[in-house]
Amino acid sequence: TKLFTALGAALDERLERRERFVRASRDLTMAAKKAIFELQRLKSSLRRLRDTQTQEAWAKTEQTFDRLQGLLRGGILKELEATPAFSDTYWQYHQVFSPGVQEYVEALAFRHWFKDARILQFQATCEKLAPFPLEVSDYLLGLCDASGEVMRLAVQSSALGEQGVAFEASSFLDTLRRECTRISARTRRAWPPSMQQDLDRKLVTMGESLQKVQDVCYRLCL
Amino acid sequence: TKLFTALGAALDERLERRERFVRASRDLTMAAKKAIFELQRLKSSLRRLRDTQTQEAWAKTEQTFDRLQGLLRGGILKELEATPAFSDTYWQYHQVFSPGVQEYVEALAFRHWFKDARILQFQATCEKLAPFPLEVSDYLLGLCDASGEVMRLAVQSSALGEQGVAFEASSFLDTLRRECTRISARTRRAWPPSMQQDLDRKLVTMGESLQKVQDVCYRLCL
Amino acid sequence: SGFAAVATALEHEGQLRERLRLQRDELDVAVRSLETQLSRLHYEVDWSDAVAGARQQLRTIGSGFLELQSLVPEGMFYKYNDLWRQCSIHIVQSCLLIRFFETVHAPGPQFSDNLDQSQANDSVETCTAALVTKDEVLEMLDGEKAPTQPALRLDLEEYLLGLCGGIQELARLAANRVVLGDYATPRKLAFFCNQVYAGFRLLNFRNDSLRRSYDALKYAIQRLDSILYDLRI
Amino acid sequence: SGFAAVATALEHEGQLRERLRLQRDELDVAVRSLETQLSRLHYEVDWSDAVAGARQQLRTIGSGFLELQSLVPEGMFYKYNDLWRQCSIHIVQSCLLIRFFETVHAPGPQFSDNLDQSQANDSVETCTAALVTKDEVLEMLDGEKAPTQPALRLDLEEYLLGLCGGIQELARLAANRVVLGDYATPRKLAFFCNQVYAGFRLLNFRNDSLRRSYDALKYAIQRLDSILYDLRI
Amino acid sequence: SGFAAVATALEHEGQLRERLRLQRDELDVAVRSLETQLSRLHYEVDWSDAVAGARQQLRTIGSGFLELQSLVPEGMFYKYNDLWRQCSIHIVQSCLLIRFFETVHAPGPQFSDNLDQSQANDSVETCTAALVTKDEVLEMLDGEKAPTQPALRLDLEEYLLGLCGGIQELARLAANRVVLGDYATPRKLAFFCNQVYAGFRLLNFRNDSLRRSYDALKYAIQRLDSILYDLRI
Amino acid sequence: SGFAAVATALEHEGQLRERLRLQRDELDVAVRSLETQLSRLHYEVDWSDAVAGARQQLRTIGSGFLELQSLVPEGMFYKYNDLWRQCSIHIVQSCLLIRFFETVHAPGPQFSDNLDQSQANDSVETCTAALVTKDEVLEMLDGEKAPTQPALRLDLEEYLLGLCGGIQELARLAANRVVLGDYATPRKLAFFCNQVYAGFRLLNFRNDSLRRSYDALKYAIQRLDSILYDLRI
Repeated sequence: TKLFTALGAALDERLERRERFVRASRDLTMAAKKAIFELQRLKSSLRRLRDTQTQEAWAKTEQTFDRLQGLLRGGILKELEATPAFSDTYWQYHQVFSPGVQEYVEALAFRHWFKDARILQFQATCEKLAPFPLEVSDYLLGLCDASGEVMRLAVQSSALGEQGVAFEASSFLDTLRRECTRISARTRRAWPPSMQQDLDRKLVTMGESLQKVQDVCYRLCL
Repeated sequence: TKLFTALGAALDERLERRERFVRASRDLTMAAKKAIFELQRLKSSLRRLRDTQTQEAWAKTEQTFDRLQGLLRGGILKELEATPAFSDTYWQYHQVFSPGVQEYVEALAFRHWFKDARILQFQATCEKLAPFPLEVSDYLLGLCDASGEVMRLAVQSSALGEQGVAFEASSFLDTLRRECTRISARTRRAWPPSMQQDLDRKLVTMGESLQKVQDVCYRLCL
Repeated sequence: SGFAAVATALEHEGQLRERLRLQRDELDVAVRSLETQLSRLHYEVDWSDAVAGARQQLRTIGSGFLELQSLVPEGMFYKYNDLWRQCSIHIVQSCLLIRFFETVHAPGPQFSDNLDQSQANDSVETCTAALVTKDEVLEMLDGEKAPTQPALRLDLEEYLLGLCGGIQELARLAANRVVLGDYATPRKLAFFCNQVYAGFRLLNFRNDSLRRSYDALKYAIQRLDSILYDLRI
Repeated sequence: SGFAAVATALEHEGQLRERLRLQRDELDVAVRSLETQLSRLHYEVDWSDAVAGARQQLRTIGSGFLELQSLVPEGMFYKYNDLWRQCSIHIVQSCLLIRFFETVHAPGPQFSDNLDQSQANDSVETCTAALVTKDEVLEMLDGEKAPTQPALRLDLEEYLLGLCGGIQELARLAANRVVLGDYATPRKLAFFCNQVYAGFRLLNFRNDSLRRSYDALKYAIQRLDSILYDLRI
Repeated sequence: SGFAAVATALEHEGQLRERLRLQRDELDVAVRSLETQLSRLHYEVDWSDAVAGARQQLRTIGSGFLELQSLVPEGMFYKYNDLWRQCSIHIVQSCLLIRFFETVHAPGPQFSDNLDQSQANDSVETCTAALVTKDEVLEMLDGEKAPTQPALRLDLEEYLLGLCGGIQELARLAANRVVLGDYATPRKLAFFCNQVYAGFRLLNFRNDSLRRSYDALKYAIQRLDSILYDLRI
Repeated sequence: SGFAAVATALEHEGQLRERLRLQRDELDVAVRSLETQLSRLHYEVDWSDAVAGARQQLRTIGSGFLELQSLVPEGMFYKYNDLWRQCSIHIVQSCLLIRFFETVHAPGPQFSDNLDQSQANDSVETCTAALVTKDEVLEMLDGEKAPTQPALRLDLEEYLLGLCGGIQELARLAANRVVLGDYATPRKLAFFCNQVYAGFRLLNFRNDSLRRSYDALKYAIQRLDSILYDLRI
């Protein structure tokens, strides 16, 4: 019984920590979704930061993203730092807080494309998240998710008569898909099966997004 | 339009005839289920027709089965005889009225086992259904269904302390399963896939019924 | 054992089904080759060759089909019918195409290479093309003359499913005829298909494959309408 | 063109598959009849007749199997193997039963109809029955002598799946032998199956269907254990 | 005992499968990189560089594929074939693209940036591009000359599935070439794909995955037809 | 390209996972052979040999396990842990058995071949056997003495899942010990398992595999209780 009392205490501690990670991850997810929504609502014509009005709107999104980083630090990172073995705890609960980190990466990648029409690189993403250590898988899976947002923006913009976005989105998604497909030949060896299935599913979705954007481009060219 | 009016009339006639077959089949099914239930309620100790009381009860079931045959004649058979090409209509709507015929065969086979503990043969079944022409597939599929009823009776009887039934049922089901499994190597060539799947499914159920009865026998032997 | 009679019956049934399957596979090859022949309609402006060739092939198919059906014992048509059902449907579909192009006027003189003029005639345009009947399909297979007692048999549903398939094929064809520069045929196709569709609307369906085919027709008709609309602007 | 050659090749493949299927169906009938023969073990106290009869039938099956496999072109064994896979498994399963009952002692003298006495001997009981090997299965099919180069082929996986099926059949048999009043055989069956199961535990399965069959073995063994337990109580 | 031998055999099979899987993973990386190379066709007007680069990469893939297949023991091709099946299909698909663009005329002089003019030539347009044969795929992998006995092996089904995949890729490409302002290639693509599709219609599929791929072809062809139609309107 | 850094990282990860998998497969074989050794408990009255042999094998397993874990970089235990999770669970399960039989008294003197007498003692019977702790499992793997800093690591959940598996195994064993004529051990097993089960009831589970294993324990306990009941009558 003494043995099981000790075991019970250890299990309970795990349960509670797990719960805290779940909550921190969920908070980050919600905030990241809101940040993406905010970007989607910006008139895409504002994208190239041409005037003061644009700069104001853009500055506002910057604040949103600062808050996101604050949430990461005050949530998942703080919880990790409270444990004696940072790295160990990181991996023990990685699956639990992954969704939040991936959604954050998705928001960052979408914002980066919004501004520069380019892929947000791994190194740059790591720097943005620092001192939180970003795992390659969270980067890739978050990046893949951004493709859906890019597609949505492209379709909406072309419906509003702004044609350039669709072509930019098409070439962006094409490049992204090629890179991700290429890398997926390597992840197959490096990742556990469930994670690989996740990536494969996202690649299929990305292919469909690309197809939709290419159809838009084709219609625009007629 | 004249063409389509004629087509419409032909289609409607088919729809109505089909409806009549559905109804006739359903009536037969319900009546057959009731007949089976009546047999299940008979004390199984009455089975060997030992006394007058038994003979009375048995005579009552005979009436029930006469009514079943009447339903077949007045329903499906009558409808078939009302068409110019009996055999053609038979096959055209065979799938529609099959469920009723199979349930009738099931009731007959169960009754036969109840009385004699033997398999009701194809020829004998044909004679009982005459002048309605019985198809081999309806015979086999109906026969398979009877195994579930035999199992139920055996389990209930042994719970009531009557042991002989379980052993009889065990040897009956074993023989039946062997015969049906053997025949299923031939039906695979002779039947369309959907019908074969039906048989395969029923054979699995029959195997489970046999297993249950054998378990009862084993417990009784300890 | 006791099942001996049953086993013998099944053995015979199995052998028959086997023979029917083999014969059906041969028929299937011939039907596919007929469809390849008719696919020339999609990329040849003049269709007379393709249609005449298809007519020729129908004869072979007819005799193969006859051979198949004569294996079936009296009164057992519906027992084995599931085996060649798809073949029947594809045959009807092809007959619909052949009959359409045999009875619509050849594209020669009245071919409108003047888009504007054809547009003017548009609202009064009718189409003389005939919808193949079930008996005509049997005649086309059996030989030239109308046989008093056709040796071949076609189920009503097979015929109707074949019509649906044929209309779908005509809708696809309309777009490709435009690509070939043939603007007159698509109008006739649209008129014809709309007529047939109107006929289908008179029928009552139960919830089966026929109803699904009929539902799919609606999209084919919409596609034809949008082609007609494109031609007008 | 190029497609004609492809069509011919596909046609040949299709025909071969069809012939293999027909031959397989015949083999299947024979295998089921073998199993019917062996099911006599469930309800006849003396098993010598059933086993001898099964032996006899194995010869016919062997020659049918040989005919089937000789249709397969060199190097294409694994291309078509899935067609007769179930047959192979059932054959191995039956061979396991035959071999078991040929090598376990006949039920005659040492048959213990005295429950108490057999209980006393229990802890020292061993079982002399032999597990059929893959080569022995081929020998049983090919004929009496060990062929240097067997004309028949069996995949390792088929052999192992057949063993799993055989063990499950033996577990079912154990309960039914008790019903027949034969208390000695179930003990031997339990000992034998446990030994085979111990062998299986040494194997490293990366293969899905094998692993599933192996998992199912566990329940068969538990059932045998509980029968043994019941007999003791 | 007998199980030790079985355990060893299973162990060997497992190790071989593991080695094949590793080799396949490497091949997979190379095949995906080839596809990346060919995806340049979607956004570069001049395709000569992309196609030449792909040709180059094929050599590496060929030697990797050879290394993989030489691990397979005699007669076991079909036992392990499922491991690299997807690779084979993707290779055939890429070879179809390479061969198409090597044999269709270069986009230089006859490139029609004048839509109306190309329309005029439309009805007489043909396409000289060649469909890669199964032997040619092996040659492209093995090296320049036609090897009398190719060291590599490709299953017929893999070849046909690869063709289906290639045609679908060409359909996707057609829309994107229009976006690039290249109106001539889509016409050729449509002509070519329709021809290949006509070939496929001659085949008799009894095979499920092939039939599904063939059904998917129909949509690709419809998409190409509608692109052609759009270009005409 | 831009993904070069990512590709390199993944390449390293992949190689490591590959090495771990190979090492894990070797460990798996050793663990299975340990379980085979322990399965002797089911059919040998005297268990001392089986337990001593298992102890011996644990050493080999320990060093293989150490080799595996030392491949894992600092702090990445949980990143790769899924690979050997099943091994850990089976090891704990076997340690529970070994420890139980090392600490329960040998069946020699206090072995009750007198059913009635043992029945009398039944209600006051206790069991001295010890439940292996997580640290003890590590000691058993690492060597004799308690290491101040164990080189091996076991996750808490793996330990608990292993206990559940061990209890299940003990329940199976109880029935088989009865068959061997050993009536004393089943009583001790029942007492011991009930105690452990009481411990488990103190824990809070979330909805995971651990909860499912705990739920399954209930049936094992019921089975033990019914054996105890049988022994009493």
